[in-house]
Amino acid sequence: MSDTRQDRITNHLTRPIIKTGRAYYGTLVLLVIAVIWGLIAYIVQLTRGLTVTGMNNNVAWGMYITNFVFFIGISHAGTLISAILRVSGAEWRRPITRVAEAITVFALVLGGIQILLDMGRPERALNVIFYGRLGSPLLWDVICISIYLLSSLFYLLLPLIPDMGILRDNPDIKGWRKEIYRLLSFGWDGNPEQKRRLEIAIGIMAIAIIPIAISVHSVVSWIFGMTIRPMWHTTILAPYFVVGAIFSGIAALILAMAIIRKVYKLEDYLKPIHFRFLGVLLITMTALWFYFTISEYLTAGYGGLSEEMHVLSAKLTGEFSGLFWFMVMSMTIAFIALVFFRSKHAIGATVIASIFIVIGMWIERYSIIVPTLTNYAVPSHEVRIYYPSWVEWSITIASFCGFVLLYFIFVKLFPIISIWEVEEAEEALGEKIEVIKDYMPGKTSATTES
Amino acid sequence: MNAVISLVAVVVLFLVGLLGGWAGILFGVIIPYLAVALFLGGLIYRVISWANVPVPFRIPTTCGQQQSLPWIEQAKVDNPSTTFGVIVRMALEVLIFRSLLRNTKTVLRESGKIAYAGSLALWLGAMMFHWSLLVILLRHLRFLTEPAPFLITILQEVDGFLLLQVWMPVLYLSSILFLVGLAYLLFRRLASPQLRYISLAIDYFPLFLLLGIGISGLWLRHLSKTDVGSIKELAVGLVTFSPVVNNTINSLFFGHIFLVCVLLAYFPFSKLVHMAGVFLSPTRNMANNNRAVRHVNPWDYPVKTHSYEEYEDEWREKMKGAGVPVDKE
Amino acid sequence: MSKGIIIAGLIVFLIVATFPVWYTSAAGGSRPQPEPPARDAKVFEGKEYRCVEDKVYMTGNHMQLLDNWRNLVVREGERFYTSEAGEQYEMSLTKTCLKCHPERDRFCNKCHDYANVYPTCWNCHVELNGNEPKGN
Amino acid sequence: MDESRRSFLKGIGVAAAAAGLGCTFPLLRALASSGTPAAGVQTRQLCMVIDIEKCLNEDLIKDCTEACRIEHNLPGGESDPERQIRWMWTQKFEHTFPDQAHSLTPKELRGEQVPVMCNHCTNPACVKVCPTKATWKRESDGVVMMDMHRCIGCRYCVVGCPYGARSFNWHEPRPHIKNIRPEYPTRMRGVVEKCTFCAERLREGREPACVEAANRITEGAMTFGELSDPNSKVSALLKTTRTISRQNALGTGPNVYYIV
Repeated sequence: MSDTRQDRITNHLTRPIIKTGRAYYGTLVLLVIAVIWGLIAYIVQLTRGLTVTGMNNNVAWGMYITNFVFFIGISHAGTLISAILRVSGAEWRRPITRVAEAITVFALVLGGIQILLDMGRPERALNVIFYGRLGSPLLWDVICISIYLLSSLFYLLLPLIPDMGILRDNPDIKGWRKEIYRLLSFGWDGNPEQKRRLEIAIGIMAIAIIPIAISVHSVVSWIFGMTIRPMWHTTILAPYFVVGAIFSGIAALILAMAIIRKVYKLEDYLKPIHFRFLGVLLITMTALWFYFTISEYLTAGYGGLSEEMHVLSAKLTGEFSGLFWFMVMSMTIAFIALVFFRSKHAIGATVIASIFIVIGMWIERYSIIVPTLTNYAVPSHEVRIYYPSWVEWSITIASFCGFVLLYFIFVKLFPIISIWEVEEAEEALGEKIEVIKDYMPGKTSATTES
Repeated sequence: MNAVISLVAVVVLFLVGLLGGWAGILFGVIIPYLAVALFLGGLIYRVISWANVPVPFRIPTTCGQQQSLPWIEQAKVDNPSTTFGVIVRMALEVLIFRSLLRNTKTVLRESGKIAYAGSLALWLGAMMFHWSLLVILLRHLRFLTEPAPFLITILQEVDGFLLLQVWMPVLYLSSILFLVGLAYLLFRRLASPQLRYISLAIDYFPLFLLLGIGISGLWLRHLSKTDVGSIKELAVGLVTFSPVVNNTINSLFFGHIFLVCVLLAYFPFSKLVHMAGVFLSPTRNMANNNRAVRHVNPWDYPVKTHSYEEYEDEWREKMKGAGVPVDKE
Repeated sequence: MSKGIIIAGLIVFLIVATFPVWYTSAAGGSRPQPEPPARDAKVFEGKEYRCVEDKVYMTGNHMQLLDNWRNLVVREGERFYTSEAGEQYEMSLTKTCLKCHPERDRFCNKCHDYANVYPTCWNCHVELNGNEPKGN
Repeated sequence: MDESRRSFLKGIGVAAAAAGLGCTFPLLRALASSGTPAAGVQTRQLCMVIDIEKCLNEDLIKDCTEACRIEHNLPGGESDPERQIRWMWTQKFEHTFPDQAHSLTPKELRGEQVPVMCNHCTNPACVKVCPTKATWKRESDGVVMMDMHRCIGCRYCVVGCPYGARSFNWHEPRPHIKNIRPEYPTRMRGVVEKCTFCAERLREGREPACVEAANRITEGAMTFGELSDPNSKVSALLKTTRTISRQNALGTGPNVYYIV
């Protein structure tokens, strides 16, 4: 491995951190404006109460909870995918793990905020800790999401350490940034002992994070599943949510990768093959999603419990049919794009599919939450459809902009593609070849015998 | 041992303060006035005595590149050459304790290598303690002012907002941060053998004193409550020089206030005076403009000089006679 | 640093440090006295005239007492409070406390305003003679 | 992966599994104990029996709901019916008892307004889900209570209750109350509220306001008493008459019964 190659990679990947273009500031200003607008909307909500939303005593949860479920879903992009790829030793993961892990942390932050936004008396939030009822699924969420946030933050920071060392030693970086890098590099000098420990730590985290991530989305689904509401109270809900989460997570990851690749001209790192591989994963998840959806709706529809039929018919033919079929159509388009166009236009097809999937999954969350609430188990009055108010729209848009904003700041401070992991790829390649040789007939080595 | 001495000293002082329940005038009026007088007088005395110390040289021993040729980038904050730069550097030091951010921990690795790792703990503890102390001081203005300024009320509400309805009356976030910060600063001294070795009783004393003040204050607010109206009457009386001591105030209050008085009186004569000292720290309050501006050493005595001009004036004729070229004819 | 700046700094410090002195002297507020309770209140018929607990205790601890009452009444379903003196009172802000102190402006707020505390009791609880949704 | 690391990871796995299992037990216990009283323990349970036929009277219904409204300072005049604060309200028979109504439901019941309120369930769905114990089943009398001081306004109980018995204060309620009765507090914006069987009256040994108002017009329209007491009026009534309750199949164990 030559130093020049290493230097080239380092230079390439640290360039976005060192050089800041005008477009960056322009976008930053736009995002900040959107977030401030959302804050204003929230202040309106704080001073006038949740009356400024479109919710009512029937549809007591609306857009905020939809966003919550959606963001928590997106969060699975990261950590879970990068952890699975790490554990399974998929070499092609190297340039995409950081992109994914950052999504996780920021999506979780925004997801958690959604719950606070939804509360009638947010200043009492700590009551959940001081007087918590362990039997409430909401408390399971508080616990699981906190653990997930902490561990995914840790999982993001661990592989950052060597990169922080690289940036710390970069002569072009000065001032407060250098101090951040110095602090976050934790005295990294790249000696073998440090490397060994880091590998162990990352290995443990990668394994630990998988059950944590799955528990998180199961618990999110159980907020709904544990109630005795039609179409919520089903055993399929937890796996359905987990599948949906990984599904939307991969789509979000593909979108983030495509944007970063374009903006920072990292075509040499995020190659079509990465999109193609993620596309395969996405096809699997689309198929799974269809399977779960059909299973869920067929069971409910065939059984024909009158309460469930209320909700089901509202979705299939009634007041929510537009949304529902738009969702189905989005997923179908995504599936077609992935299956038929992925091999020729890897990036184009996966990106288009991802756009449809992200939108479709947001609608899916919405059409799980709202129709069940709209169609009472015991309808006591005329059905009224919930429409989000301008405050909810503003806060929602601001939340998405806030997510992008956090990501934006992250990209400016930290290398979005793990420098050391990419640099290490060639060394790893040698090991891989040895391992593959072991599979082959006619050769026995010490490792296979032991 | 040093820690125990300080702890005992603070406990004794607190017990002395409890006597205020019986001698309200002494502990509620006379001692507070004396303490404030000592605090203000002592601080002024210290600052003026520092101001009288001559500064022989500008001290450029700071990090970062000093101002030099135009194509060499100057570290404008670390090594400022203008007053504005000095103000920025000083503000960062006073407000966010920038130099503590440079705190590093030296670790001897198993491999025999020495590594320097950043250590944020001291900075965090110090920030927590100092900032919450400021908030707590400002919050206490509600006792010292009548009517309390609007901003103090807002501060008080915001401080309580995050932990609202946790306790009755509302627990303030700053109270908790204050005690946690202090506890860390104390723990730090006790936990590390090196730090314990260099810590004297006077290092522990202020920590215990502040902890005592914090705990007695929290106790007074939440557990053993007293008539707040009477306390405010006393406080307002003190600042308007017409003090009234009500007998409805309990002893714990006097314990609290006596420790505060001790702190105030002790302040100018201890390491705590860094509050004023930080502004006079020569490596922080001077611009490094040695190359641009002449700095006259105040210790310089008038040296008797004899310039070439004078020399020539004196010897011109003789020089001309000898054929030596001269500047002026 | 030049002496001029140091002197100026000291003066600024002195002005800030003595803020309570000049501010309070200028504003000049004095301690308001809460109005004594109404003596004809029915709760005390046949009993010696006094509050649930003694005055010194109440000035310091009324918020704790009310909080306990609230918990006992709402959460435990209890109704009566036995005071230190052994007398029984109904645990109710409206039915017990407000009988003697009917208006918050004449009683509660006197001290609360002075001590600069603004509890949220009146957001929900109502004074006996009015339903003015005022602040505090 | 070397051997020591592998065994280390294995150890971690075993420990995590053990910790997970260990956590499950208290969780399950908390779950199981959240609603149902332990077997063999006779807890007090108040209940109400409503005679639907006697309640088919507009004046009676109006008096009942008005009594409740005045008693508890409920805000009125809300233009949006879905945002009204309701402790007691009426709804059509076939909506109230969807499992009882059919296409030939007698004319005198079809479309008629039946008074409904919180069922003070034996196994309340709202109590299970509340994250702060702001709503709980009071052991002393089985009333499902609300603590407005503790409610964080997450509305999980609103979503969890299958009877629609819970209302959220979307806006400041005070301006919408005509005459505030000072004996009872109003609520703060952002909290959930519902019928408490008039807990404040029960404390004084009085019957709920709606029962009092209903019986003033038709004696026996509503009967209130102790279900757990075999000698109470309600026990006698439940033993001798045919009664139904709302959505019994949901397993919530509603304690408001209706004589058809």
